[in-house]
Amino acid sequence: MVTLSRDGKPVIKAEALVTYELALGPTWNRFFEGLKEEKILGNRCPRCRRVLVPARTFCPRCFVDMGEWLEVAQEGELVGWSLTEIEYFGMPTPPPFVTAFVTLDGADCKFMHLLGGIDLSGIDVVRKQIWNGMRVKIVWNEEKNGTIMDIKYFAPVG
Amino acid sequence: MTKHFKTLKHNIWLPYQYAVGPVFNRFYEGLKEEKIWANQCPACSKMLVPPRSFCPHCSVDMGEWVEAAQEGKIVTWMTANEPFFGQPVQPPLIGALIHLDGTDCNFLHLVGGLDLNDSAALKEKIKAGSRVRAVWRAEKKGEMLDIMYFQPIS
Amino acid sequence: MARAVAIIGVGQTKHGRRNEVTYPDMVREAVQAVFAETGLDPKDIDGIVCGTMPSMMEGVALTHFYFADALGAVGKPMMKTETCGTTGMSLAHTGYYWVASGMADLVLVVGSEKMYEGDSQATMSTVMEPFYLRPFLTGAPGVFSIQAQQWMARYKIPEEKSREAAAKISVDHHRDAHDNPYAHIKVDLTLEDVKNSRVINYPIRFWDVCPNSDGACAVIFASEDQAKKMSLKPAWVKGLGFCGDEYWYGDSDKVAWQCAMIAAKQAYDLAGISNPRRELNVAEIYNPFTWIEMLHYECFGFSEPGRACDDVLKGVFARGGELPCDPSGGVLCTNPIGATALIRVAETALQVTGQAGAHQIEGAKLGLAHGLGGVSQFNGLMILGSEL
Amino acid sequence: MNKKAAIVEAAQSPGTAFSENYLDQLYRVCREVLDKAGLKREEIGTVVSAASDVFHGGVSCANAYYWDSGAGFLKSGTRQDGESLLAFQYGVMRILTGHYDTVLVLGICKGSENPENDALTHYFADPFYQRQVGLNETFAAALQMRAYMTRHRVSEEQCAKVVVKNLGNALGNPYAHLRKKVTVEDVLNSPRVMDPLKKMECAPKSDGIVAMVLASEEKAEKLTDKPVWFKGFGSSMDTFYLGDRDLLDGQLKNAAQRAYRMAGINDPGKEIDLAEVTEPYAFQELLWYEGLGFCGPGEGGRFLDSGATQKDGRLPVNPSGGVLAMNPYVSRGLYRLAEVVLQIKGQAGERQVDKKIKTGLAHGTHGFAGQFHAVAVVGTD
Repeated sequence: MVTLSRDGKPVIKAEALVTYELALGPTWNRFFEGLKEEKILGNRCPRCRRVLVPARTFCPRCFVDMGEWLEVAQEGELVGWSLTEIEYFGMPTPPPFVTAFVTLDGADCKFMHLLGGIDLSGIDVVRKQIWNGMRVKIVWNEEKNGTIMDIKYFAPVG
Repeated sequence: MTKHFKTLKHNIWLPYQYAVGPVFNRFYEGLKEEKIWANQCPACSKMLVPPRSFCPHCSVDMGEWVEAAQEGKIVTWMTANEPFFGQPVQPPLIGALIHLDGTDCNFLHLVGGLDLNDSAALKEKIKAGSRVRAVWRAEKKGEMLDIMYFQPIS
Repeated sequence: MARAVAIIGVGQTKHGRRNEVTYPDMVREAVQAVFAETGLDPKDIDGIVCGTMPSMMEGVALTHFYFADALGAVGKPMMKTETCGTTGMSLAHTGYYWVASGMADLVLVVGSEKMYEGDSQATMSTVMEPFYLRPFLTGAPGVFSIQAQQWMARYKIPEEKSREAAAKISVDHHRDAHDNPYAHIKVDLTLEDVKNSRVINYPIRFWDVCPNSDGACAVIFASEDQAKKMSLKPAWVKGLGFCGDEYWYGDSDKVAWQCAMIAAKQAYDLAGISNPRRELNVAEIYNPFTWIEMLHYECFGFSEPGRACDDVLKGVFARGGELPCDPSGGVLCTNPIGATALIRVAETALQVTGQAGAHQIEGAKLGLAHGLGGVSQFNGLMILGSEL
Repeated sequence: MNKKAAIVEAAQSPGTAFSENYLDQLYRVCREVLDKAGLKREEIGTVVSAASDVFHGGVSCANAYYWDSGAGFLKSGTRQDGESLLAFQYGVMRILTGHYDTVLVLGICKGSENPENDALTHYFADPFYQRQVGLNETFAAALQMRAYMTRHRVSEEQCAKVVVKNLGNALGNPYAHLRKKVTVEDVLNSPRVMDPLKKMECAPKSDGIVAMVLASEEKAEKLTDKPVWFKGFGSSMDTFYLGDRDLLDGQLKNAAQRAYRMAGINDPGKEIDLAEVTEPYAFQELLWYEGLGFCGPGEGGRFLDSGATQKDGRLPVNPSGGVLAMNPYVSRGLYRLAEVVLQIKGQAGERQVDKKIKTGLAHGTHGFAGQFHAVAVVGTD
């Protein structure tokens, strides 16, 4: 049915909803099982020796199967962050929230999650509490479902 | 179907607002008044329905608007017997390409107004060349289904 | 190298909020514009390439079916290229290769987007897979704000200085857009306006961000024979490059950004460019965010690493500067995504053929066009020149 | 400029739902084809893939997501959306310019992760007219089949025989999704989902990742002693609205003529030794025989009856089982080509036809009732 847009032009409004179902495969499976036990699992490329987290099936650069699995530290350095305050349609995480980009100790790539345990009421408030280079550590949710949200967020250390 | 391996289900859920433009808008306004508008290509003279802003064959702007006949004949048809994503009405339903009198293309719509479970009657009435006529919904919304379906006429 | 290829004409729609026309009608506007410009018509064309953002953005899947009539593609060979934000550049590459390979002589390339029909932020979150990244990365501003912070941290760029430089870019581009008849956002801003505008994703503020636009762009690529036969001003393709990074945003260095540097090197090598800042006369950088434009100045060899802010503040990249960048106003003022990078190509073609009108960079002979896409993952370039 | 381009090797994954993560499976297929060709990832010049965002597990900008798995790290590359045979065309284009000596071509689709194909093809329809009437691909195909039966008197039995032939052929194809012996009665008695189409006449929804290494003449001769040469390519697009078209006289003729002209083929019925065509609906194989010039207009049914397209016939069509046996929606066109390549190389295993194949044809189609067609011709010289 035709309605009018904000600028007064005829439009048809519709919503599309389709469901997809993705195979986890053994690597994601093992990584998420690790989260249930409060472990962050990475693995090492036998060729370039980099430790990647989350764990991978293959190294994107060397294009060989990854080798040894290991648990990486639950602490690291904040290298980037972003405060989101504006909500948009179908957003998976309700704002406000801070996205944290963290190099976990012992890993050769950066890991992404939320940053919590701080006052989120506005950018000026947030900026006083966090800065790149600060130490952060993982805080776990009590209830685990074997998903990325088993990690509650990163919180500032100390 | 349940799978024998672990999966993650997720939804893609998105909103749209499709700009209708003047041509479809006028066509929809016509439907509200029980009119089926067509328009004519000034180059190849083809009468197209629904009307277009330009001719798909000649790439030129369309010309004169004309009200198309509400009667025509079935060119080809299919019967959907089971529910499907995006179904316009509950199946069973008959979808058809209908050649409206005086136009130069086929119009995609539904055929109805007869017992869809009576296969003998269907075989008798629904054929290539069967004459059909538009049947209108009482309450118009300015959309394709303002025409409920095309009904066979004897 | 391959057969010589030229751009012999470009057409754009007016970009902005285009709720008054259907999507195919808007696409046709660009197609008609390029035919009017070149005097060609659909029957002259050997092949058509089109592309947009993902179907999720359009609300119509595989839009080339839907646009076939509007493109004049009935009975013609077609290709459909899509690579996310780089779509427009990848479209140009497809058009180039189709002609350069000898498989076609005249190829029509069309990129389009109607962003007011979908929800761009919600669509962008579908670019992230649902296992890991989707809950955290909020569309493009989130991704780019993190990249900008890393850049400032790496080179110890004082925040105030980068803020000042980014604001100058915004003010300059928004002013330049007044001279571009097709641009979407044309406003007069002061540095203070930019610096005091609402924070979107720190440090990125409202006036550091590109708009959503509706619009389409069409370009015709021609073989050397065809280009010389017509009395048009050809912009010759001198070089092109494309490079992609890992999908996983945390895996690669986004500051000394290899995929941007390699893509540029591919293009420079083909074009025989050794000192881009001196040899290029104009560049259309894909700049959806002010900071990202500066990062590219460094990756493309326009500025020393960590020195882009200084160069911006000195006016090196402004109109009248040493290497004017985005005299059209760039992505910052006009962003119909599927067309955006193709508009960079079209604008560069106009510049090197002296047809850019009020925003012409005088004497421009060699120009660079750029596209950026993926989860800050792809860089594509095309170098155009006035001489074969 | 390179004068010629060849397919060096091909690899594929099976059509049944695989339990591995899609990215990992893609990596395995790429690894396999690179190992077969004896190439390291670093040695590949560029990557041209085919995938479609809606048929891609709900992760849009598909090429961004699978870039690493597709061997793309720090490489030049691009993506074709829709018909995967276009990725082959584009790979060849990149080689002919001389910019690259090797190209990795990928066709990617994991159907088991997607909703029903027709939930997605419904979104091909415009929101103003055809979508409101409920159009999807099967709906359109059913209209086309009825027109075919009406105008050319093609019988339901003839259409069913395509299923019998193709699923029978699939018994010899370890990659096929559906592999079973069926009779004409089985097909005719299967539910009439969208009459006149029976359920067994509609292709399934399959997984399928296919990879190929293309190379320039000089490079190909180093990498393999059985290069399969590119000979011709053509495609053609039809009008959008179903009612504007003659559903039985579409654009396949145009696409095929373009490919034949490039390949120097004058009499396709005689010069093509084997074809793999995209027949998501059984009757379409018959209609495509006509469009490809294997027989005259309206003769598709009789051509099948003649036995010419059986595995041991004069012009075997779909000895792999075709799309009816395996339908990874996006990559199905490139699968057709991979199967032709295996046949030409004599590496098709149990499904290998019992004659020498010099020239083979692969066909792909997308859109309602074949709105778009692409045809590739490859061969031994």
